[in-house]
Amino acid sequence: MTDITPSAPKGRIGKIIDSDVFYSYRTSPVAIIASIIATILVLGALFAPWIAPYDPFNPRTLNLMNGFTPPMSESFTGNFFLFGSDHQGRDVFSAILYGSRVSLMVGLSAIMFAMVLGVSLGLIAGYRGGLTDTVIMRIADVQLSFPSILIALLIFGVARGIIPPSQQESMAIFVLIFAIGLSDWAQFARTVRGTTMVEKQKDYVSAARILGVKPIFILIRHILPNVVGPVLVIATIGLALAIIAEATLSFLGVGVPPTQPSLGTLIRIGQQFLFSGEWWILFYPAVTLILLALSVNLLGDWLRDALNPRLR
Amino acid sequence: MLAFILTRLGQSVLVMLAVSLISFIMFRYVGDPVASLVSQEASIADQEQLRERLGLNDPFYEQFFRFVWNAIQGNFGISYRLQTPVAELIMSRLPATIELAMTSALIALVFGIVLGVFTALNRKNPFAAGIMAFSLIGVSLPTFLIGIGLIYVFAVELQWLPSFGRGAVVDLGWWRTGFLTETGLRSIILPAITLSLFQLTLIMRLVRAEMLEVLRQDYIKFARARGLSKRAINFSHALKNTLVPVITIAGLQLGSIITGALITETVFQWPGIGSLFLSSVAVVDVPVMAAYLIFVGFVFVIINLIVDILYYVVDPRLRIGGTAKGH
Amino acid sequence: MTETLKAAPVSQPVLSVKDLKVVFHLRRGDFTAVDGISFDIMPGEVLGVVGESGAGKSMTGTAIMGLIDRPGEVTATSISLKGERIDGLDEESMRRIRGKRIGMVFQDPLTSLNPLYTVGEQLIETIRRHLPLNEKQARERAIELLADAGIPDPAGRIDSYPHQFSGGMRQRVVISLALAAEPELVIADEPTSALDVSVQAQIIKVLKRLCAQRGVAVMLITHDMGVIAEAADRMIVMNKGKIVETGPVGDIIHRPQEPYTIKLIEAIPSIKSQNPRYVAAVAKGEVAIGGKTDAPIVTVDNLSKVFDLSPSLFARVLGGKSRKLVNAVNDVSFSIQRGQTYGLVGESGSGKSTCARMIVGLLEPTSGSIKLEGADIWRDKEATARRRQKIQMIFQDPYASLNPRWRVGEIIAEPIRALGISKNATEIGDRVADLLERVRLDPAAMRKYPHEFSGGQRQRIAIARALSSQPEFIICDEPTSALDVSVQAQVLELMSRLQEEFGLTYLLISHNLAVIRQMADAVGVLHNGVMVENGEVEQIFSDPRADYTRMLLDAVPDIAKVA
Amino acid sequence: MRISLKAIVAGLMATSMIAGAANAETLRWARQSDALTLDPHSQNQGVTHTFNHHIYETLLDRDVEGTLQPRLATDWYVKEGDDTVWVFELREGVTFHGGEEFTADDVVFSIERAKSANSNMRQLHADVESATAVDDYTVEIQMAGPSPLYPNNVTNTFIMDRGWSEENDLIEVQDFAAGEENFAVRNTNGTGPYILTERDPDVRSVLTVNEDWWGEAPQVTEIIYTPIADNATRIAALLSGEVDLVQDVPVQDIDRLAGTQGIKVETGPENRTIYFGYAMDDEPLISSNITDENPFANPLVREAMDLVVDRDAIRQVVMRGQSIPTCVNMPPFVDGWTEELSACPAVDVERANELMAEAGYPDGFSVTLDTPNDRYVNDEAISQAVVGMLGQIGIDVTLASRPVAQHSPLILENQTDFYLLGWGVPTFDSAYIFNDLVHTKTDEYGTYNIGLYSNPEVDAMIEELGVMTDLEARAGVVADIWEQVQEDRVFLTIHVQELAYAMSDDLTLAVHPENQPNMTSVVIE
Repeated sequence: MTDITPSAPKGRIGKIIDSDVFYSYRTSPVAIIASIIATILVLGALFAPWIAPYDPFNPRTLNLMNGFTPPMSESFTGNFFLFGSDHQGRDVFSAILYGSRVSLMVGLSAIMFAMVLGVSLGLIAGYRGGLTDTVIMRIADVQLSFPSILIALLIFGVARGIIPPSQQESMAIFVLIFAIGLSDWAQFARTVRGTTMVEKQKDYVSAARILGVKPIFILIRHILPNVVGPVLVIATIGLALAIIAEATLSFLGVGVPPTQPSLGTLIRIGQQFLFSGEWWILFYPAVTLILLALSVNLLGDWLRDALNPRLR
Repeated sequence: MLAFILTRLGQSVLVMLAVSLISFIMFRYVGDPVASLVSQEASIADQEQLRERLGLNDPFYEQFFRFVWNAIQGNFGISYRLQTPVAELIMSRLPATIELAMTSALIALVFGIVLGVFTALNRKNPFAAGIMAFSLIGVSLPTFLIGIGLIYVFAVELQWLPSFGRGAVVDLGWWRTGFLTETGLRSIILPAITLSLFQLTLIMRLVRAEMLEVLRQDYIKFARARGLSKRAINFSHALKNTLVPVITIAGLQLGSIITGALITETVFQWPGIGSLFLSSVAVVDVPVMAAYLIFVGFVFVIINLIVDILYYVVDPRLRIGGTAKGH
Repeated sequence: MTETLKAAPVSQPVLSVKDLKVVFHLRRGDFTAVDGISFDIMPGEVLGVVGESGAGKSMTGTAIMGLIDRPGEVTATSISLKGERIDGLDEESMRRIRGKRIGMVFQDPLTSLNPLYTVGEQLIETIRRHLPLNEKQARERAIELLADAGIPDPAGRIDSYPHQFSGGMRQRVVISLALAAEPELVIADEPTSALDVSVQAQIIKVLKRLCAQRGVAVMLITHDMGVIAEAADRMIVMNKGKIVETGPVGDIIHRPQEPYTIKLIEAIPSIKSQNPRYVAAVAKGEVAIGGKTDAPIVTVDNLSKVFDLSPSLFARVLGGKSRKLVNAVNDVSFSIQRGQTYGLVGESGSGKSTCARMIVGLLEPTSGSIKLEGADIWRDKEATARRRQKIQMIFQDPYASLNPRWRVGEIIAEPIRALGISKNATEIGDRVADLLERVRLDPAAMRKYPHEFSGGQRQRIAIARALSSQPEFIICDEPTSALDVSVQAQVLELMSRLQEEFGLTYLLISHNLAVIRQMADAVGVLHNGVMVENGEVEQIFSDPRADYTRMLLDAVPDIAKVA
Repeated sequence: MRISLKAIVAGLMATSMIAGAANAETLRWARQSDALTLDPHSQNQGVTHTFNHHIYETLLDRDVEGTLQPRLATDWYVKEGDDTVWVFELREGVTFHGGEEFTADDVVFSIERAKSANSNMRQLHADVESATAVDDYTVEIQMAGPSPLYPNNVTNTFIMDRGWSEENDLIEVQDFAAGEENFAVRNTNGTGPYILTERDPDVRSVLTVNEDWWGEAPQVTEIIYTPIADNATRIAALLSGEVDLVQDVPVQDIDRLAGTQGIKVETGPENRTIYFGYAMDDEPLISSNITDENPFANPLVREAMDLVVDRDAIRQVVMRGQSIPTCVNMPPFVDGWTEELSACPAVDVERANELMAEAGYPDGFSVTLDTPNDRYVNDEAISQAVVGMLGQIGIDVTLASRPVAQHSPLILENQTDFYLLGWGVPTFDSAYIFNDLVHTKTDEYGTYNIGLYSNPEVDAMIEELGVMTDLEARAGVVADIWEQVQEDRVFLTIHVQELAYAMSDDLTLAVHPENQPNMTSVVIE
């Protein structure tokens, strides 16, 4: 079809506002609502120390006798807890803010780790081809067929064995990131490999090879920028999955220390009180987790369609 | 075809060996099985003696080769926890897992494909958009929460369905099935839904994306230009082509249904190998854990083989070599 | 043949289009692809519709078939088929017309057929959809159709899958499908563009023959004036959604009236026109153009490339499969004189691109040597370094040869930076600006991205990049085959001028014989990896020695062949 | 897969049999985990013993108050004139499920088997030199020295039939290294009130009443035992009426269950204390910011910790009232327990802070607390609460929470500074506590003396206890040891945990202090 000469406004911001991606955002109510929710949750997590009425991670400020205070009511010591308090007398609202922080930190770091690993391996596999490709992609296949929770569980177990016990708690969060990240790289590798195999056949790569540009620079400077789109989509959806994986691992009893709970840990704790009537301990963290994962997923979904030129 | 399968089998053996090596290395670090084998009163000398007898003090490679050698003969040792041969234990739990996985896979495939096709064909339909958004809930909720939620609603509050186990089972020789009794069928509903939700969402989205891609192909346009009916175009032309790439991903996903039932089985006390594995992890029952991982590797190999064969069946380009290439 | 049909006493046109408009409602406003065109096709007539990309010619065909999808909208005063209105019909009624009364042939036979069904299944499905035949009768008819389309052993091949046919055979299947239900009109949208020259000619013949036999009218849409000249009775020239000129083919090609048509026809090179430089040389009396006065800049000796497409060792041992080796280039030798253009001609699969990739250092030869100024570029380290600077390449697809994520300035500067010619940012900037000017682009272009340019402009950017390392030798691999003829003419003109300006040597690879004749001083003809003929351009074009070259020259649809 | 019609019919019949047997006397019993094995001497583990008590029997057992009761032995006493020999007189007319008669020879065989190398019960019979059958119904057990409390050790040692065992090659206990399954793991032949009719480990076991049992016929005639690991699922199963009796009821669900129509909850203390231990040697801690000394070695610090831990708050909030706060590391069932020892100091944060300053840690210090999270009632939550309380005196505690399978090896290797542990006392005697927890760590003693407390005087007294026969004098020594232990604050004891059984309200079953309820005692209304 003909290229339509765009009468696009100039200027960087103007270009962004005029871009197709932004247009598809403006016209998608789902994307707008999802991004608003995600932004609120991320900001809440980011500014938790300033927003949260209490510091749930500081055991000194807790009073056990405040435990199980229902939402919107006064506790034993006369404190007011918006979403009630949990079994340790922690303010559930503050715990959610701080917990989202942990969850997001773990999720983002894990997905970054998976991304770096998966993208690098995918680039190498796609570019080198041959045996390198077979080996890497075979590992990725095996990896994909192993449930990620199982892999994370095993890594967690191994880490428990390797790291000296006295450092295990401080290392726990890194182990978690590593474990979730390592169980997630294959998706990136597969996609990036596919795109790389297409891109490396393109003549702009040949043009660089003619000049004797080293493969590593071709990968980084030429091919990498062209795989960003699909990688971004996987990363977004992967983020939601990583947050949920963290919650599931918490349910299985491996994860961050209960004194510094993530959303998943809060849910694990809360689900013990499902039948005993203290519904708020489970309900609010669960709703927060769902909202977070759902909004991130919806954004990823929208991004996938927006970045696909053929769907526009 | 045969050569291809043999090649794949060769690769699979390597995969299995790698899996067993990795799992073996891992188990050295997950904990001390002796601690859970002995009683509260056991003296340190007694513990050391047990460790020696179990061969836990042998060099690593010796333990590994012993393990592989025994595994080849189908002997995975004795479960530390339940004291029964692991192979027997796994075989007795396998039917439960396979029945659950197959039911879930069926739900995921049927609903995934139907909804995927529906949403692809009605891209701008608000109802389809609703399905798309709603389906995301399936991947936005941790499995354990879905399971507990379903139990709370359908077992505790409504008391419609059982909350745990697989009901009455019928013994068919070496296979114990829950499909032949009413309680068995009722018991499988909640866990199967819980387990299938995630895969359902994935398959549905995959089918939708692939279908949209296929619908843009020239042969679809040409089929329209030939005046074929909408049904023929959508289902016999577009859907069949959609399914080719879906097979791989769906195959791998179904593999992970069988192996990923860990959480679901635990929540519903489903007596499959997933819950067996998790109870074994808790007490470092190494023989069971190792056998489970080998099993997972085995499932992977089988699923891959099936996927490859399906590819051959579905796609004539692989089945029949081209007589002419290019123009 | 066409004469007799034209004389047939049918006054009613098969298709009558009045004031057809196709508008796409896009978010930046409406885009009119077809802007109120009207035309008729008479029974048995072959109407050629020609135009450059974006002229709206394909859109016209698609609109008649009712296959325009959202956000496109078709409006017309009327479209009638044998006097019956077919515009504004509902989808179901339209479906009964498609395939039944109007058949359609698309450009790419590779993608037009569903890969998962045999050609028989697809034929029978179409036949039974439109004709009251049972499975067996439909199959017989399908075999007949395939036989008519010139497929050997149709009864045996009917159960084959599309991938088992070659491109030309596949297009015959597509034509059979279009004719399966005895339509009154066939719309052929670029039916030969994806095919090799020799196959192209056969397909045009088949299409013409089948339509003539059945008295079917044809709307032949193409960008290739040669094809129109060969096949059509009457033609329409379209530009920007409008009809520019219409009339009998011979009239328009020989006596175009409109300025657009005049320019278009001027731009089309013909294999019948002699090489301008040769003509100039003859005029000056220097007939010995390209005489081996200099030492050649590049010498290729006994070059061979074997691709190993064997199954894995494992499969060979276990499955008893044999090795599969493909001789892509087989013992090819030629040399290129400094300052000249060497043309390499051949159909797809002839090995011409493989040769180019070996010369430029992308692919290692299996045997033979490539010498740059006497030094072997694959064995001599120092020659390799020299090659990087002295040999550059221009690629076929201007969309794929520029990294979409890089700014034009960075793209052109890449060779300068990679080869370490300059490290000074201002100096590089100046050079890039200078290069852009030389390829007739605004230096401000360096801050833009490739997607902001048209195909011709991109090819200029690619040329600027090739020039930026100040090479002496440039390999042009089908540099204009993705471009419209008028743009092709401009690019070729630019290349000639730069050749003079910088004293460049070109290796021009093309399947287009007319382009080669116009540009090259010496020519090599490749067929299945073997050099069948090698010599000076006019000698080869005027007096081909090899049968293959002769066949090629005869097959080319060319405007000079018009009656 | 080919299934013959016959197989299906047979299968259907099997199910209908299971379904048909369900009647008013069937008890569907769920708890967290399954018996690990049915081999009576292979595992010394509570859940396993509880299950096996229904099939096999012991010479003696304990009632719900913890007092010894005759079972297969009708009388037991130290042999007159030789205080190293215990005499057990056996019940007559008892038969095994297989029909074999129960005699003294079976007891001798069983004790020898329990003492053998692969047995997990061997520690309890370490002092036995030999067992001899004097006649068919009298057994004499020769001890290495005077062992006044030996009968306490036989309450979980089940009696097997010698003939059946020899026939099935059961002389040895399950040997893991051999890689073969012992016949006794899944097959039983006891004298107990129930006969095993179906066994699917981890899934479901069915016991039917033994019509020939010597005792009073139990009301429950069939037991369907289903382990359900997940707490929520287990409670849901009771709420939805799929099971009748649930053991291991989470404390937070007691109120809800008790308030539910048709369900009632029985609670009672378990014979187990929950306590914190700390490193008491002079080596610096591994996880502290104080790297040159061990703050826990300072008695003032230990006193401060004792003062700041609010056991009542833990009882009220964490345990929902289901615990008995105590400050001595001994359940009230144990000999030597007194109310004075058990009494706790009032919480006094101010004083505790003064003590910390006095000890030289006005700003506190940091340390890691290792806690299991799947072993004791709300173990992790207790630790978490204590973390908050210690925070008030500046002790900055990092909580490391692990499954018991990882927690146990960790503390056994002394890789901990501060840990939570629960200690059950199956012999109901203080010596059991002293031997393992208080005596200096050696090959024989102090296996669980994780804090490496060492007091030679106490050690001497503990060793003396083992051979004392004068029970009164012995009680004096026990009291002396406890006094020293309390003074040195060897343990930071929290409470005795309470157990809860939830059941359909037409049932009555009292909580057993060893958490070993026997379904023979279930009363159905």
